[in-house]
Amino acid sequence: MHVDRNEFHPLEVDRIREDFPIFAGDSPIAYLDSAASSQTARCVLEAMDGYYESYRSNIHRGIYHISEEATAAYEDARQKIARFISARRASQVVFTRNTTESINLVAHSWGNANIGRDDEILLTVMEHHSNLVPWQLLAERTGATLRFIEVTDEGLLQLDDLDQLLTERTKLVAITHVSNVLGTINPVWEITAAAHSVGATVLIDAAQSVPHLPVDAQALDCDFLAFSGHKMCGPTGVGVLYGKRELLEEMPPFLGGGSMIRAVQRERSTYADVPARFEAGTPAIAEAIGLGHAVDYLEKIGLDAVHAHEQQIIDYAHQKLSEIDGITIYGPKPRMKAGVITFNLEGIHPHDLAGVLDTTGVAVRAGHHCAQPLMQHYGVIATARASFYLYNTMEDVDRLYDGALKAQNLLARRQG
Amino acid sequence: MHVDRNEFHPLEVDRIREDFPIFAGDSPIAYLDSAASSQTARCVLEAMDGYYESYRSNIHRGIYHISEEATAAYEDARQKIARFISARRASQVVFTRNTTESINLVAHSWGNANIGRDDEILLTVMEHHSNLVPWQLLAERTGATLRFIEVTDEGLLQLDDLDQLLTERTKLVAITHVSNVLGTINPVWEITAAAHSVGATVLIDAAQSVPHLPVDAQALDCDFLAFSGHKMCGPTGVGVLYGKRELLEEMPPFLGGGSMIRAVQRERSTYADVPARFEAGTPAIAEAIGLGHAVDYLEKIGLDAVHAHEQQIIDYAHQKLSEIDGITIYGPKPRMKAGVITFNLEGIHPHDLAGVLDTTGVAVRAGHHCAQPLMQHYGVIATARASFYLYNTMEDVDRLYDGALKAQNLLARRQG
Amino acid sequence: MNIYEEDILDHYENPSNYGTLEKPDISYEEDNPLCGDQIRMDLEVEDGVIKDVRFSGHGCTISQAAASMLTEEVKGQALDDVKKLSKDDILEMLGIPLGPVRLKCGLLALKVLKAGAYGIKGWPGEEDDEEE
Amino acid sequence: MNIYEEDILDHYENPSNYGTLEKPDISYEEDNPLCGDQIRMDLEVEDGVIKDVRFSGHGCTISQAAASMLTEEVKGQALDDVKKLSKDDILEMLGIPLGPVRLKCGLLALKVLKAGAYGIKGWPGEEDDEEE
Ligand SMILES: Cc1ncc(COP(=O)(O)O)c(C=O)c1O
Ligand SMILES: Cc1ncc(COP(=O)(O)O)c(C=O)c1O
Repeated sequence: MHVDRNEFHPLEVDRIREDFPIFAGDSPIAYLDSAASSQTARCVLEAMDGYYESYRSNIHRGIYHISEEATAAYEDARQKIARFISARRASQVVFTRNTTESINLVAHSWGNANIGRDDEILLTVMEHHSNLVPWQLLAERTGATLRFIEVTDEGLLQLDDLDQLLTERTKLVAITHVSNVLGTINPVWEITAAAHSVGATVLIDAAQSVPHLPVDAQALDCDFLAFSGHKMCGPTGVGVLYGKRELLEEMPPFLGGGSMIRAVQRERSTYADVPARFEAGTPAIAEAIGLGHAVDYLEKIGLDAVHAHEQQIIDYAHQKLSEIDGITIYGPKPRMKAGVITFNLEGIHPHDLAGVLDTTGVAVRAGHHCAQPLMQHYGVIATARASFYLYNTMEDVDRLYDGALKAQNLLARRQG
Repeated sequence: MHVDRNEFHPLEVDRIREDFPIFAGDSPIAYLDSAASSQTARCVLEAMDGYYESYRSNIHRGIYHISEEATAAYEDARQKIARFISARRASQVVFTRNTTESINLVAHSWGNANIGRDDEILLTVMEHHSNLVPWQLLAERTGATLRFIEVTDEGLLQLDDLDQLLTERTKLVAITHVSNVLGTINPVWEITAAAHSVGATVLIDAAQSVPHLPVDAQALDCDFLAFSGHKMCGPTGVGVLYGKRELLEEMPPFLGGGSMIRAVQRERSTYADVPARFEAGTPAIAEAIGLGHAVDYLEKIGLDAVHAHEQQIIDYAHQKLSEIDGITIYGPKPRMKAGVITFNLEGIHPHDLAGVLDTTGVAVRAGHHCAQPLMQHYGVIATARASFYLYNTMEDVDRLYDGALKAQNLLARRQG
Repeated sequence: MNIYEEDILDHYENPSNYGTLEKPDISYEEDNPLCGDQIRMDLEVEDGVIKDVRFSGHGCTISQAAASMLTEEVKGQALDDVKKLSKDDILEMLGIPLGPVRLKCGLLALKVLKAGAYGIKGWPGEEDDEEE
Repeated sequence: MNIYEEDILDHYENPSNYGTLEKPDISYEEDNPLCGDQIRMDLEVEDGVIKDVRFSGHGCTISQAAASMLTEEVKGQALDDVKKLSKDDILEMLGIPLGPVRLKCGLLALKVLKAGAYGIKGWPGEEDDEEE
């Protein structure tokens, strides 16, 4: 396909691909599963190897050189991430394992202290299980009630009745910024403002937004924001919880142990200031350092450019896949979403579709995408999902298209 | 120092040191802080880079090649670790971030379900904060009472009154296998047997034993066992909780989210079998794979040999450091402990001692070592600690000795 | 290593023993909630031997082909022999290696059959293969 | 880069203004629970100016030397100027770079002095340096 460079390539994708080891070699994979986990940039791996090879040590308490170096690198990563999401202070960034742990931390520490029997927690039907199950468990513990913003057939949030859903009983609104299934970019700023007007606290699941769009936590004015390193060119094993300072400072500890204390006696302890209070035990040191470098990398390229690139690809993918007979594409139009396309081919189980695509070197996800309530909404058990990132090309879309046709040839013979 | 190879070097330390990048170069660090965090073996780094460079993807649900490869490698690591600690089944190994999270998982999931107001939790005075604060928090939640096994002046557990401490109110005994401050190897088998005779559940904090001694979870008969990858030649960001099958299977979930569910509806969910039930969200995939390789590495060398090597070093360190005027060494005789030596020099703050040692390239820890109740027992606020591992040499001990003398020269002038 | 071998596709498109029995001696059904695959097995048993078998349900090629192949295999077998069938037997029938996700699809029919043979709750569970 | 410079050791061994004042206008004390370092500052203040100052306490060379140097610096200064002293001023006095752990030791005296100058609770806190 010949394309005008300026029109279709705001990113120099060829150069970017060189930063990701997996695309080296003659027949690179068409990796269309970045919404599950992205590739990791070479500079991130180098930063982690640098730690392991030359200043491997524990942090915080060490008085020798390499431990001071490790502590500085770990705290430096916190600063970078704070800047990346426009947090006011580095201490508002808590390192966790992943988005899931970040949300559970809030559900336990803030939730147990602030949610009671008569309170309501407002979610949406398009939440990932990680932003649903922790609230189910909190509701079980406290007797609170879960309520849901519905999803329209087009895959947008049904916000007409937001006013009825938000009452003075609403204590928490926990919503995803970008749906991992539909790609829908939700108007989280508006929802946050409305939630605040009834005094509710707002948590944004930013697992699919921080890697793909510019996200400014202060501008969004959300109270908590959660995301994962492994979806944003970083390593596995590290995630982030951002919180407003007043909230974090009032929150009781979640996990107890080393580093989160001020002073320990046999029967009771006093606790460290945030963020240390929420980072019990030896943290994921190499991983946090790696994530700091992932953030550097993304900042250098620019999240606006990343988003624009994904827009081009998703436009093209919609156009191309729509040509296929018997395809159902879920979710809104390209211009209203991020780089995700979820679909089904009539008469073909998504597992089989993914299996045939795999034989052609195309990696897509098939299943419920940890969003069973959304699947129930659409009346399906599973779908196939292709998701894109800064290193994907138009050719990847062509390979997806070709593989889908191959699957139809092979498997849809019963039809027709 | 000339030593008989067979007598003093059951390990081929020179060759082992080549497996750890940090010791390359002309003036390698005398790294005496492995009890805080060990160096990471090169083969572990290679295994992680291998994942990142050639099969980077999320696990469990992926139907394409590299995701299947990642899933297999992750589950393979679980098998290796199960074998390493002689667990009956791989499903008894839950991946966590570190020892601290493992213990907190038990305190929340098992603890909330099994501990009540009239119950007692028996700990020891030598516990690391990570095996103390989670129980303080549990006691706060439930009204249970903490009791303590005292420590003798020699640094051993005071077990004479164990019979009085263990009653039918004792629901949990949580003890460290090896003290991270004193090095004491506790008779956990005997304590476990006694605890079981009154029906108590037993958790062993194995953070300092699994890296250094052969540990057989079935033989110990403990109910839970917790340890960290970063202290055993592995990466940061991954730890392990081992549990008896019946216990794990009965335990309710701790963190909610993706991968730990069976089926999710809006209002409630059913949960996956163990170990998935306790691994919500995207796990530390690269790190678990790395830990599997760390276990391979340690098994190849043999934990018996590692322990014997540390015994030689610690013998020599005791002998050598005892020559220093004004030194106080805490803890039992070398033969009764693992490779840790904790001490103070009269009139010198441990921070300053560590600072001077650092100028000579010797890395030791100074502080309370996350064991304030033990510090209170000894009436000190901080100590210096040198801890040894398979890559340490007798020369490291000599450098420690020389550095300590230098600190005395420089700082103890007020004395004299 | 292509998992879409003709043999598997044939069984998928023209499954053997597809359907239900009118008066099964044993009937058991289960689904895989992750992908919605569903298998029901009906057995006619006489003197501990499987006289007739039918399967029904829906799902991906692997789960359906495995069910079809399995019914061919067990017809005429003693129920006790069915209890001994393992993961490896299924992989041999399918003739291809399966990744961890597809393995669950491939083993669903066996799981249902064994649960039926053992009388559902008496079955020690698939996980037991893991034991060392 | 040796942190055991003669200058620091001199202040450690022969600290300036060591002791307490009989009737201090301001007296404040704090410890670092991690290492047990402890500093008390006594100030005599007239018309907003520090007329006299003493420190007492114990700890490592860095915390004690920093306290000693700081008392030399602030004697005769306006209280409002003391409020403006920063981390960098301390590092300049000490003349050496400090790692994150020793930084806490080095800043303890300043923390105590500022808390005293602000009237303890009015102090915005040391962390505020971090603000962007
Ligand atoms: C005995 C003991 N328990 C628990 C821990 C906590 O380990 P981690 O920081 O890896 O959670 C440590 C490590 O310092 C330890 O030595
Ligand atoms: C919207 C959303 N929320 C939460 C998560 C959970 O992220 P993690 O598995 O890293 O905890 C994901 C990732 O799949 C996601 O897409």
